[in-house]
Amino acid sequence: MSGQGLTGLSTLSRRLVALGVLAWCLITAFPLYWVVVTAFKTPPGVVGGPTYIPFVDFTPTLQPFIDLYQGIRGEFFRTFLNSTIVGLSAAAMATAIGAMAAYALVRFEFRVRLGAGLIFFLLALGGYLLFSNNLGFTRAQALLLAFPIALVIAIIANRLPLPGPILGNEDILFWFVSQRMFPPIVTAFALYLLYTEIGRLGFQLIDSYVGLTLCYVAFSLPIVVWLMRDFFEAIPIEVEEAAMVDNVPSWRIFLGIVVPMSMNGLLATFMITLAFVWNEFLFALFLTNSKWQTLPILVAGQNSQRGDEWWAISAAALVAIIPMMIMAGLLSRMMRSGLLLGAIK
Amino acid sequence: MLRRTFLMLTTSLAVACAASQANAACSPDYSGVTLTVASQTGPYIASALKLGADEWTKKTCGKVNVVEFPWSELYPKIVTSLTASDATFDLVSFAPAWLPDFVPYLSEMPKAMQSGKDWDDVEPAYRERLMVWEGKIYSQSMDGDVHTYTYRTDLFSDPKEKDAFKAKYGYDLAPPKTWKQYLDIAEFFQRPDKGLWGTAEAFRRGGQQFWFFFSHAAAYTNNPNYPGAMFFDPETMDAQINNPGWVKGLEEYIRASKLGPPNALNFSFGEVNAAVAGGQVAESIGWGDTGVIAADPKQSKISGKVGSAVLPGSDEIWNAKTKKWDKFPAVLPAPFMAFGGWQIAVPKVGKHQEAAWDFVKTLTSPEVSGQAAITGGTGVNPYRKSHTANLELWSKIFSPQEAKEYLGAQADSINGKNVALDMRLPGYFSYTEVVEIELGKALAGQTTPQAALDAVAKEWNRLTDEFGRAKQLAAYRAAMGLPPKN
Amino acid sequence: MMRNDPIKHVFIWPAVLVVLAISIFPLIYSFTTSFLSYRLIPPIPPRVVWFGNYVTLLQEPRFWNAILTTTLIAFIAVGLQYVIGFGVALALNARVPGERLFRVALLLPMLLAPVAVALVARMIFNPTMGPLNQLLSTFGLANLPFLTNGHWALGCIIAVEIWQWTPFVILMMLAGLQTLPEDVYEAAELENASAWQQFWGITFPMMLPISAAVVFIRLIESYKIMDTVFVMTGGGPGVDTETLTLFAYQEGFKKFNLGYTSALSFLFLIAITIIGVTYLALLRPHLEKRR
Amino acid sequence: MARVEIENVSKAYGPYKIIEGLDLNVADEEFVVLVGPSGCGKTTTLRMIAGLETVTDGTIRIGERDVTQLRPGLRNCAMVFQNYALYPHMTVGENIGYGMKVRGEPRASITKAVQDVARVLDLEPYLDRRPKQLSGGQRQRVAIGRAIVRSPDVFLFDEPLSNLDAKLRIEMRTEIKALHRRLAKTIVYVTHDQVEAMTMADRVVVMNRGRIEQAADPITIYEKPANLFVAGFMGAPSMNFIHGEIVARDGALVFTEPSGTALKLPKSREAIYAGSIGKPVVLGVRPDHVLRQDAPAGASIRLMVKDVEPLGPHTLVIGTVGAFPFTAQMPVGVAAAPDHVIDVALDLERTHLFDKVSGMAIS
Repeated sequence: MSGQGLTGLSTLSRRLVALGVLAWCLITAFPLYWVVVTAFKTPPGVVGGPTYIPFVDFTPTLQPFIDLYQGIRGEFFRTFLNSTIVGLSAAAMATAIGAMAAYALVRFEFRVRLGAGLIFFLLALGGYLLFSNNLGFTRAQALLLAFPIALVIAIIANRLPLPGPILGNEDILFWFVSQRMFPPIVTAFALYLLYTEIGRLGFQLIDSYVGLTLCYVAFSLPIVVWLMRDFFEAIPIEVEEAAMVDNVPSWRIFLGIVVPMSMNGLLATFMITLAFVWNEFLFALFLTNSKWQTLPILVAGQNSQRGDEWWAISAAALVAIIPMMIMAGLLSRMMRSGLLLGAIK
Repeated sequence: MLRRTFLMLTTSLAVACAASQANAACSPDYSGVTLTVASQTGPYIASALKLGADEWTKKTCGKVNVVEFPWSELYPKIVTSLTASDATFDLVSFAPAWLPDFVPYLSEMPKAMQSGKDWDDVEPAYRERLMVWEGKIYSQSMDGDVHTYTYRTDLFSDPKEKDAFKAKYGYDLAPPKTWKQYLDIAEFFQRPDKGLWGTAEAFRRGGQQFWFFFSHAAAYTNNPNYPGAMFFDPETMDAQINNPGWVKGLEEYIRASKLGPPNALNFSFGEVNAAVAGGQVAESIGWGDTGVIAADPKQSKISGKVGSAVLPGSDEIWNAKTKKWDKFPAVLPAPFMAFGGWQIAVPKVGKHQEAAWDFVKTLTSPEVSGQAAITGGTGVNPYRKSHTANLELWSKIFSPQEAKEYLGAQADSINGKNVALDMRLPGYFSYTEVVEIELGKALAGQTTPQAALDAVAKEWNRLTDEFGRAKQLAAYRAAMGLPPKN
Repeated sequence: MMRNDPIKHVFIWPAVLVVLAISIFPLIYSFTTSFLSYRLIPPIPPRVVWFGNYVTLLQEPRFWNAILTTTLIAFIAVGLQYVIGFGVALALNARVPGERLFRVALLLPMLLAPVAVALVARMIFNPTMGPLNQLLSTFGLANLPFLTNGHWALGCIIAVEIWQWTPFVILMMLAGLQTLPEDVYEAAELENASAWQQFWGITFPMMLPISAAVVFIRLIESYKIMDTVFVMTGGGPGVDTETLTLFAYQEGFKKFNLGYTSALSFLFLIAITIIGVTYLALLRPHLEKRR
Repeated sequence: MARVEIENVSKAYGPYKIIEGLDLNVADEEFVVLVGPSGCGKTTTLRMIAGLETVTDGTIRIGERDVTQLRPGLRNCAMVFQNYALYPHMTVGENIGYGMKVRGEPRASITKAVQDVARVLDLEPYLDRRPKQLSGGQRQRVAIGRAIVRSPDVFLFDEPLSNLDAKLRIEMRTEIKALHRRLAKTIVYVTHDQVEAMTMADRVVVMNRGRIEQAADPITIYEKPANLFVAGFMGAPSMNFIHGEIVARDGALVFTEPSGTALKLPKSREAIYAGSIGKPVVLGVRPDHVLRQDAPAGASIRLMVKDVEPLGPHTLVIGTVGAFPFTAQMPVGVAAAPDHVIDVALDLERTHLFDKVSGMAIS
């Protein structure tokens, strides 16, 4: 424990502080408690006004859950499975490639010329406009043509002595993290269009595992890179140097030494990413329509056209919340052992 | 318990059907076919689709996968899927108002389905108007929607109440003929200290609010002398929504919001039903679901005491052409076909056109839909003559008196001489969004009814110009059942 | 040491490619579309209007209202989150009794789906059937118009934001507090500085960098608020609680006014950038003093 | 044969030159210690040998191979780090055997190698423990063990003992020396501790500001420091420096200091010092270069005592001579007290004289 051990405070103020924290905890816990009890109520039990304690002022029923199980309010089981599959795999992939990128940004030197970046953007934009407007390609074709061409030219251009500033690792990191700043609403729609266009080329991305997971991987990467960079920076470099001297190849240093050493950080990042994907609403809304719907869509849908049916909403919300509750337990244990410290230096 | 009832009914239905058709061959044989239907999140409509799906599966061995979206997402979802020529959905269920936006992407109903006993059984209001677009049939109604009036018979027949009412207002307490009477009754029963309030309507943005407003306004604007002029002038496509008839409707709608439970401003139709079933209000307007839910003893405190009637009307109706009030010898009800009932259609890109239409046939057959109509929670209200004619079907949930009133109100409304059609226009959401916003301001007292509706009219005219006035006018005339201009 | 091994490309390119592929198209697409008048429903062919959409938007009171609403929500919510979060973190760091138990509960809200949280909030805030109403009616304050009056509704949304995201602030601040050196406090203790003086003299200045980061992250995220408002009020009553994202959503996905929406999103991005840059510029002198 | 040859090597970070034109040859089986104050470039030099730092200019050869551009793993060096750099998630056995495992050697031979090393280093009971469960000395032995199994051409040690407590450090010193004898391998060892350098090295290389000040065997370094820096850096307590000049007086060369000290320089070295008459010089006197006798004329200084530190075998008397601090190592029980002035007789035969301008020893 560091510092202010409340030693400067009297017993009274100590108690007041404890009381304040307790109050905040109650505020935090009450809505959750409310969901739990409401999920076991009957419709008249809800409409009749608030009741609080099962068996005391209302008789609990499992009916809302039976309804869920029987699929009266949508395919809960399958949706739950979808959320689990997409969540776990997207979080795992994002953590994996994000960690690789973060490691690269911590340990290797990168130099990108701003000029090359601009060339890429302008060529991609111009190429896209040219191909789609003047040469009669579809949007997807135009993009699929313009993008690699721009990328290749930009990579070549990066080797030329272009004027203008040279961007280093910090700038690349900022570029990654700044992806989070773009309002997701338009990204979602544009992505939807991109996916449908690619779908016309014969590779279905809408409402597919690949499409949804890829999108989540991309939008989780900024968080992963940001968090993992700090974890990796906390690893003493000598350990890696020892391995280098020992003729361990770089990939093996990463997999055999760095990854096990930052396992806790990876786990925490994985869980945070999982929570993000698990709760994500907007992209799921646009990129799925039947087979790969996720839980938030179904939960939001409980707010149906004909008004709120709280017992059902609560049961649905509870199903979506429980895995996150378990994770909160795990995360808080990690937090206690100070493992998240590395994330914020 | 809505769902429990529903469950029991489905199961019994399923068992009965299974017993009779256990060994029936698949006819027509659609085994291996899986139809995907887009729908709103259940139980409403989605469960009706599932009910139909089970039947169809038994008959044809094909499978149906009902995909549910939140109500607010259904329109964008269908639009994006249709405009992307995405063959995800074999069928889409939707609101009639969206039909104009969807038509270019829908396939026409097979001619064979457009005749016969089942076809003629559909109420003309649906068969000849809502299902038609520019002379062609693109969709099939799977639900009938008209606003009706619901009240508590125990209060209305209480001699003490009757006397007190007569003393105060000078006429008998009965289901109201005019909106003024409706408000009088609401005012009379407004007793917050006793947990009783006057009326319940939907007032929440995104909570079916504007249809309730339209119901009020229909009485003053749906003029038989100048048909189809409720929303726009069918000659010029000028917005009519700020004319004196509409303003009067809005004033009364705002007044009604003050004669409801304290949180009425946050009511969507679901809360309206809950308030009625909970015995909190003396009267209410809304779709047919209200009556079915209020009759169900498992979820209602007033079962057995539910009365129904046609919506109130007016003897004065604004004439958009002469810009004057037209006087009528008697009160002329203008039952409003709010929403217009869910419809189901088949996108052109669907891979199983034939099977899809066959499913529609099964789903909307008198037997299957009749079963759905009496099942609370399917959201299906009568839209066939056979639905309202078959009193016996309804005796399962209603007392004879209730059934008579309920079915009478439904049938009379749909067949009413001056039934008011809901607006159907390309760009529907752009039009209704501004209505919702301005209604919210007017209800909150931030602006006057006239100013609010002026703002709506201005935006409507702007939108019409942006979308193309001639195009919109043609569409509007089609929607209102008027012949094309010139 | 920075190594320079060709394998670095293997490490970084997968992430770069994924982000480029998924983000460059939306960027280019919205950028080009923002100069068009382009509606999907009813289908109107695209027409180049250059800055027309931007001009219309800047003259649109609804746009400014959305900016104001979003800013109010973001600043008030983040401000209170910071104050409460810092306070709770300080208390937890001081080993308040029962602190271990609190941690799970304190962490939970930020892991829940905003959609679910907003639905729950609607139950709590129900003016007749909700528990909050019952509590308040014992004080004689029954049936408050929580979600039906513009000001109340804004307050409720802010309350939910605080409820959900204060844990994030607690988490970060707690982690920051644990890195503070103990000896500084011991020295202060010897000089007989009061707890209050210790806080303003030591804790607050030393926590300034992490505070700045936490507030920055929360501000940016708060500006994107959508799910909560969407479920709780749908932007109503009127447009009193309509945020930028919700506005974009209505324009883009209800009215399918694509050009307009793209322009809106670019203005949105510019606004966020301006706020971010101003924020950093204002804080920079304070942060640099600490180095 | 594993000589290490560093030829004209420079290292710069951008405009900052850390090392310039360094030349150093380490003979096969030689134990060379690089010593110097922090920032002198000794660690950088070691890391350049290991390949952990790139060389800006120049050549490094190990054995007969030019390894300048070779990556670390291919240089066949083994390195032991100050903070041990053990793999925390592996047991001691796995730590030692990891390099072999990566190189794909058969499991049996890994086990055998690990066992052998563990026996040599007394690590057998700990093979299944994690580094966290070991003491500092044990961890350092594991790090050394990891280096040994590598059977490298050259061992590189980067301040391996500085995280250990004093007693352990002395033990480990002996162990490493013993190890060197047994393994007979070339060792380059970096430390900032001159005692370590003196006690362990075959040859000490004193570095300062990226340059080698002197490279020689420990005794030479101590007795014949090449310049002021080496003289001052090596030896504890460090050498006393008195600034003054040489004058010829009464037929002898006398070192004079402004406050009046005058020391008669030994006859034997007059020839050497004659060239420095009249130039500013620095007289270097190690604290133990005092005589236990009464001072003869011209061989004593007046020490203004500031402090007396009895150490047991002898007593340090700390004070000033004129303006210059001076520490003298005196017999136990010397009659000295703060604020008194005592006469201290110097063993002038063993003093050093440096040119003040160049800092080089006058010899």
